[in-house]
Amino acid sequence: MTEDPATLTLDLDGWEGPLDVLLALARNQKVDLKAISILALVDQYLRFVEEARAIKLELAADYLVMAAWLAYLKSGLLLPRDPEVEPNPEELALRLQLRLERLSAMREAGARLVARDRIGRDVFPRGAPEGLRTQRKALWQAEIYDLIAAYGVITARTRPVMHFVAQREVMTLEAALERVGRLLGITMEWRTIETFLPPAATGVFRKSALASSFVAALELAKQGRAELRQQSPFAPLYLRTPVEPRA
Amino acid sequence: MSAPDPVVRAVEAVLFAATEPMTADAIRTHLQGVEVRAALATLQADYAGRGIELVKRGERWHFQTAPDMAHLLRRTHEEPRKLTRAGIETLAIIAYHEPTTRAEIEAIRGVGISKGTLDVLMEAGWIRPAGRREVPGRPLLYATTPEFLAHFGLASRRDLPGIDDLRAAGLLDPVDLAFERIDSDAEVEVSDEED
Amino acid sequence: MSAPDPVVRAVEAVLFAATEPMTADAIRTHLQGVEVRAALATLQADYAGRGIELVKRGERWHFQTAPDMAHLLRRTHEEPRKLTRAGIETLAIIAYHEPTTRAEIEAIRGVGISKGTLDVLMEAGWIRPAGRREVPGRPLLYATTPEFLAHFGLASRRDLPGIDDLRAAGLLDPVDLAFERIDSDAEVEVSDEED
Repeated sequence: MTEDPATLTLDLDGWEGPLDVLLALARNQKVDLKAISILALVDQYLRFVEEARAIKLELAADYLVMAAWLAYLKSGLLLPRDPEVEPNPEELALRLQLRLERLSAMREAGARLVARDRIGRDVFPRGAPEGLRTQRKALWQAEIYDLIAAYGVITARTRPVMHFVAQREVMTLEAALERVGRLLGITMEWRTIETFLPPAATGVFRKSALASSFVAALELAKQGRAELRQQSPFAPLYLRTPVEPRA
Repeated sequence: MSAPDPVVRAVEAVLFAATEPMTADAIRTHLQGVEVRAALATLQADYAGRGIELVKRGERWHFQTAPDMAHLLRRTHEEPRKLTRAGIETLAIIAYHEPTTRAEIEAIRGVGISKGTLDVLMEAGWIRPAGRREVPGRPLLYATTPEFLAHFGLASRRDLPGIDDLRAAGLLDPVDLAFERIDSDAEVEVSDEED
Repeated sequence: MSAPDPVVRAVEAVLFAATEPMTADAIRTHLQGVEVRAALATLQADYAGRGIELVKRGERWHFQTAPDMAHLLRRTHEEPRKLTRAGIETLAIIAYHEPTTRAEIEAIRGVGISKGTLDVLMEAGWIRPAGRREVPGRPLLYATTPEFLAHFGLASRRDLPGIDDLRAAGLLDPVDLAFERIDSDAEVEVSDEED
């Protein structure tokens, strides 16, 4: 520590980085930030960093980076300007000044903000409010149609399905087996399956007789008691007694 | 309001911010010995007839909302809500089969029901517990209420369409079809609500 | 005090009983649609100069003790959380620049923000995430909350101390923008001189 007002105490815990230090140094110039001497500011900062090193205080890297940048800025400001160098040193100095102004403005704004009449410190809400309670009550809605349609759905979904076949004439497989087997013995010629059906069969009974006779023919063929022939799919189906019954 | 004197203002602020009713002595201590009784009387008169009043309970003073405003502190807000499919199906089963148990409802629906579903129907006032069935486990029975009949515009449960009526109305169509119809109904309702 | 009309009494009772500041709309909803704006103005006038006042912070209204009563009340109440300098500056930067990103806060302060700083401000309920900026990386934006306005006694963000002056001086603009403006002003001046 020194008596020099331009020198800051080297308690680094108190500083939030190089910009913070620069702002404090700039404030020590006791002029509007717009009018600060950037050269003086650079010298003050470099002295601050040197002193820190002199007492072997370990400085964070960003303080050293700022020191190097400021040393570069200083030389740029002092030496004759090289028009090739962009950005030029005056521009860099102006940018630094603008940054310091902005940090300073926000620091002051923050101080004014926390100094306002704050709830819980300066002004107080009611200590024991009764509280407002809104009980939300659902007003459930459903229409009679929804209700019966739902029941219809459940019923359709879960009732056991029963099919009633009303008075349909059928030829059973047993009857067909007996009839086809008996008729096969009458002749040795190929005959279409239709000739094996009862002559009186019409309508659904005929369909039933055809289906049963077909299954009967397959069964008889399996037993070696019939031979089947069909030229192509859906072509007439022929049956006859095997010429040489298989074993 | 009149602009009150400083002691009245101080007592007013202290009582307002207090978390508990305070005795006159406690207020005085708080205000570094200022006499507060006159101020309390003034405040009580100031607030007479307002939405807030200053009251003395035993030896303690506190602000409270005027008793005739108490109903404002608790408000019931009704929100129309649509029953879920589980809700409407459960209600339909109870209506057609009452009194019935939860297990029966589940057997008929073919899906389990959550307790919440029955709760919602009870909250709506459409079903009620109706004793227990005297079988092992004594399961609770559910039945519909007069409110149920009133809501659905039915004179009695016999007014519910029977299975034959449902079939005639096409409501026993293959399940897929019926589901589609319900789904599209639901969509229409949603878009109505958005309007 | 004058005996107020029923709507004024109702609004008074509701705001008095409420645990949080309420918008005029919320009060109207609570009172089932009664128009409350005139009543709020009446109440605000009724309480002017008393130990309690009705204030509007952002869009929300609440009763609180008069600021000049602070000395009487402070010692019974615990100090609200003490903010660090980093916390205060970060809050100020967000309030004066909102919505703003973490990178912008760091650019102004010249140091990184430790994670805890934003957390503390969010936990206090004073800042909130406010979407993302649609630039590469889509950084999160931060803005202040209605609680921030209420806590710091601000009627709106326009009420932030000195915000008009700061804006007029360009001190809320980024350095780049300010620099460009100064640069172009300088050029204008140069051309003026040439005239």
